[in-house]
Amino acid sequence: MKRSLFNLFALLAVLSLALAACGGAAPAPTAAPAATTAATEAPAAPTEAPAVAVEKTVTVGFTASQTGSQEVSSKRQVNGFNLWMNQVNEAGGLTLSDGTIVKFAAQSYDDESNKERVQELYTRLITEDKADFLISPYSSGLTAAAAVIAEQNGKLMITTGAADDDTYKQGYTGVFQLYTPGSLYLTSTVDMIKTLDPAAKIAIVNESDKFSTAVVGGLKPYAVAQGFEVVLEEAYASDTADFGPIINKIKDSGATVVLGGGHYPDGSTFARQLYERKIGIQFIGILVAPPDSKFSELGDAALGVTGPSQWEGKATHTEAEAKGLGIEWFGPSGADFAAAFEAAYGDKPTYHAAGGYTAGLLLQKAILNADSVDSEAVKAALDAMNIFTFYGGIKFDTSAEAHGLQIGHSMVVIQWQKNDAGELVREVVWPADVATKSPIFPITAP
Amino acid sequence: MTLLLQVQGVTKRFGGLQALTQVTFDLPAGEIFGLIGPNGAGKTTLFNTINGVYHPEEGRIVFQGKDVTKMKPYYLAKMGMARTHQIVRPLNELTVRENVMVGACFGHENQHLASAAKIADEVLDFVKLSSRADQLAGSLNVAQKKRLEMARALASHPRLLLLDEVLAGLNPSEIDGMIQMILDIRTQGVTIIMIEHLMKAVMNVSDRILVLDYGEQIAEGNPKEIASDPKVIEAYLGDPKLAERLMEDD
Amino acid sequence: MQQLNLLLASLPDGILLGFVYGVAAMGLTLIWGVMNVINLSHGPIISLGMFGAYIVFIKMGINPYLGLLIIAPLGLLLGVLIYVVAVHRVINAPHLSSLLATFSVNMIIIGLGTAAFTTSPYNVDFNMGSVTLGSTTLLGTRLIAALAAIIATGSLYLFLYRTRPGKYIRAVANNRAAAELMGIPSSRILALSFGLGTMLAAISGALIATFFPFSILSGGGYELKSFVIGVLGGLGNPIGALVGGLALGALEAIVPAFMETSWVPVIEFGLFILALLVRPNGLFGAKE
Amino acid sequence: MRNWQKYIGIIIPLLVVAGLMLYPTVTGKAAARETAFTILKAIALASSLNILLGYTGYVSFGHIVFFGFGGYVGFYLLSSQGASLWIAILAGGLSSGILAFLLGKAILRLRGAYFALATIGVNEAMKAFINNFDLFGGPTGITLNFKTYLAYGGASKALEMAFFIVGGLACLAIIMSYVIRTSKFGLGLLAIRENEDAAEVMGVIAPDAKTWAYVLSAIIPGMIGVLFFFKNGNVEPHDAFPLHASIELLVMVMLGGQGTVLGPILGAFAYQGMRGYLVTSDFFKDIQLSVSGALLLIIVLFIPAGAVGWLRKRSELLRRVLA
Repeated sequence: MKRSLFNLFALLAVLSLALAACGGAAPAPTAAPAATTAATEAPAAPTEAPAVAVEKTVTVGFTASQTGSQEVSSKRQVNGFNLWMNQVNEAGGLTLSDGTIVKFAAQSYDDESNKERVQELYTRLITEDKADFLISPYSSGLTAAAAVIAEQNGKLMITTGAADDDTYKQGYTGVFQLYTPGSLYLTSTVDMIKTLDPAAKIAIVNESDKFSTAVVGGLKPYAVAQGFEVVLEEAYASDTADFGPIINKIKDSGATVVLGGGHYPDGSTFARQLYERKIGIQFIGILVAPPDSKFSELGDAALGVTGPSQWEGKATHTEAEAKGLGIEWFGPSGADFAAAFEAAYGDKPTYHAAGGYTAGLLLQKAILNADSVDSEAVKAALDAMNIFTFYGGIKFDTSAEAHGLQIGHSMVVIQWQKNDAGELVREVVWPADVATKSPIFPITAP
Repeated sequence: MTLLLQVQGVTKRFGGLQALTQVTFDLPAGEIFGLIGPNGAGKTTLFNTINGVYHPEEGRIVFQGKDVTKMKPYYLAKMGMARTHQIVRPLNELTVRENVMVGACFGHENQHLASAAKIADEVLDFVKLSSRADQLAGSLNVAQKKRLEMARALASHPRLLLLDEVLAGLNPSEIDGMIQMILDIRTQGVTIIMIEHLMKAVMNVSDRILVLDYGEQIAEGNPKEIASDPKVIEAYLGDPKLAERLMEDD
Repeated sequence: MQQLNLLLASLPDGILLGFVYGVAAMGLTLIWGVMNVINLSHGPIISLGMFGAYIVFIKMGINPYLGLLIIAPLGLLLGVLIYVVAVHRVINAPHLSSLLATFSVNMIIIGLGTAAFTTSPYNVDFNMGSVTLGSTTLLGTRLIAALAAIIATGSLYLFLYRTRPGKYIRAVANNRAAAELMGIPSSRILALSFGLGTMLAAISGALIATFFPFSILSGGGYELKSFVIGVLGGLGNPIGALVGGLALGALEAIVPAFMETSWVPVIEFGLFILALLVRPNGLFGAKE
Repeated sequence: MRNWQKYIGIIIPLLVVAGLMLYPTVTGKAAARETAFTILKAIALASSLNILLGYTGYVSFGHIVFFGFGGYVGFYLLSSQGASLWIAILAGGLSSGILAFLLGKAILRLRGAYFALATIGVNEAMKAFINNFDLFGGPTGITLNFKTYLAYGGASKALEMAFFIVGGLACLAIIMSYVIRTSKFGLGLLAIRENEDAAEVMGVIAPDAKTWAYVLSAIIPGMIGVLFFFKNGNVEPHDAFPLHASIELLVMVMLGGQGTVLGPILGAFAYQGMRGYLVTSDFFKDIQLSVSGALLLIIVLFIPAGAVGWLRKRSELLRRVLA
């Protein structure tokens, strides 16, 4: 009898331990590289500061995908953001009109590219880490999950690396998109085709997922409105490896232009097989994959393939461009950004990195415009925002139906071409005023 | 006397193998009916056909006046047919009592859990397994598992009990105990068909006996008739082991 | 008429691919047939075969087809290792145990593979030219892969039917207890069979890598296809696996001619369930 | 004495859930609430799976199909048809139950590994189908308009409510699990698990019992699906039918001990705790999947009965106490 009671106590003890373990198993914050230390070690406050300089540290929270499918792009985005933050803090922070000095600290966690985790961690960022502003995770899916939490808690969130339109059409008021929305991804490509061959026959072949479907949803009506004939519309499953049957269909449809794709793996496979099958396509425009440097691994198959890019180092936007448009210019030049990035990370910045950096830059500008770190004031400043940076224009839709949707930014089109040394390089071919090379067209003789 | 079970011209094939050919017999209520034959004669197949595990290609099986030829085993169990298996099938991870309760709950009488537990305890007492009631069935030895099979079948309070070699592998005192148990069961009004290799036991216990050889029914009658049937003797001479046992028994 | 054209163009290609699917499925089905274990580490092993091709070709500069001679024995060894460490103890346990044991091997390989290669795609840029016949273009890499698949199948067949260890394997598959009574060392034979199964997976991975990009996660898709093929061809039947592979390859070519390509998996898995229900031993398998 | 022993098998699990629900409320930490939500969801799903896996002995590798399908149906009604959350949750449970009933009639005829394979096929077929099914948004999925939360007192109130509902559903799953475990129906399921042929001979109508077990194990996952998508605000096909989540559920049930009421709860707890630790630990972060795999392998090889099963084997009292 005694023994059995003892057993029972032992069991209860084990259970309560388990309970305690659960409480303790909460994730430890992953250190934001150098950021916080830089903030505290930064030398004295700026000289022009008034006598009563109040220093205020603003916490910016976000999750990064250190593991899982979004790992590579997410890392670039976070590096971009951290570069911005270090620069601002090293320069002594921002000074508001009342003399307050604003510095930034980042708080971030690994979201494992997992939605459930994203929601858990954003809640933690808001309620426990008391983040003042939020940056989105990388990818539309994760951002959609994070946006719900931000909105539910009334926090401002600047999204980057999240192109899908849908998130901004759900009645949110505090979520602001930096990327050109998905539905406009390929419209500039259509404009370009119009100058090359107004009689082109277009085949739209896309991955059957949220982002690519949104792109196609915008592409098809636009192409038709521009007077093109869409001869094939075909969606394929995300893990498709064999595009043979699809390519046969394209050939059969008599298309001269192929637009579509989805993400890197399927997009690069599609491009490679289009090349191998030699079906005489004159123009190929593919999402996501071509702007990635890895795309050159395809060798000759990459030659002539185009893709839309949020930003290209080679065709970075300039102050002169802003002046021409009559829009306020803000931030460093593209060359300065690229140099700083390369110095910090030993790598040329991609558009993911530029997006991360610009997210910070946008926050900086909004705080300055609002002359306050109060959420409501910053939100009003974002609503009124209309600036030009090296990344391009930034302006938000403020209608109730699509609040926060990016409407000021346009994409460039890149094409893989060979330089004089015969190496594959990414050239900007559209819009014409920023183009570094004229497009190769047709890529194969009709 | 009413007929509890009628087996009419039952034929069962497995691919090219003729396992049962035109087996026919009637079983009045209250009898102990012996089923013998050399190894592979189709005895267990006949059991499986009677209780619905197999369905015959030809023939009919009538139980309590109802054609049950195409019926599934669980419906037959609910109508009052219970059986044991030659190779025991204990529900290893359940206790002995729970094993027996399954028979009471789902068999002929559809008892509730509480009454099933009561029946289980009675039956376990009867088969002398009471002291093991809370053990897991997997921990029993073979003889105990055989008694457990029996207990599960009895707990359903069946009309007809099919016993498949319940004596095999038991020692002489265990055999005596089991035979006594079978006779006791009959006094409770349960009709029994038993497959058995031990001739002495079958001859002593059975009212009538049916002999199968290669799926064919070669003889049917009371023990005395069977013992002197030339076809039976011939069949058994084909199996030296059984012939030996016959000698030993007489 | 248009559909017919599409079919004529796509079918040969699908069938060539089917040979490689068949080899992958053969690995799965061999292990199933011999020891009743569904190997859930099949997919990652296919991925390892892909990276094997990548390493021998890109890093060591060896022709990927010659590289098979290195990859195959490594696949065999890996399989024997997996068997000894993870499978042997649960070989007689309920199915759940062996499923979870091989699944944990799956997690281990994917975890290490992700740490080593990340999850981004790799390419073995190996071009063998192409042959154009009428409306269809046959890629050299696929032709050779199909040939390699036929050789692998033939060798397996010869091994199983003409050599002593092969006969032992069939004996163990048929009735392990009886085989043990006859003095066949069943543990060693089981380990060998598992090794052969993973070897076939690795070979198929290496062949696929010559024409499709891959990551450490790519094997998962081919594992699912192997299940489908195994069920179509009859689990435990190597020749059935090859026939099932061809059927699946053909199906993937036929379906897009009639509907949107995104319907392919719906048809594939629908057929899979149907096949399981109608003929659990396979549409082409022997009736038990 | 005997009386409380009889009920302790349900009291301990309910205490665990109550503790989980109180913890964030007492500490007032919203992030702890998120962690607790994940664990409660895992408890509800694992306990439901246990009805099929632990009691009936059928290994389902695709149980998440009920979470996804029920969730999709309910979420569709909620977002596109203006149904209330309650109606949507009920509809989610109901539609999963119906799906299980129809599926069960077909695939529960298969035994062992064939059944496991079929469940994988069902999950993949369903995912591919939903991806092509325009009513449910096809590949784009469904996103909930933020205004919907207003009906529940605004977003943060809605989230809080979702937390209490998931706790309620976890309790419901545990009570269901316990009632089945101690009922006549449950005895029949256990008999099927141990030896289906013997059970049939003893009069257990196995095809019906299995189908109902399948249906009962599908209802709560369907309801959880609706709730989870409601909380997330959106759903896409690949979020709704992740095959690996099915296998994680199996691992949880196995870890804690299949066929017991408490096992899946401890398993869900331990698994989520372990994952939470590994993915955030600097040392294990990069190879966390491998470490999880190695731990799982050790458990499968050496403690196949799971923690509760292992404890039950140690003592008579524990066997009576730990249902």
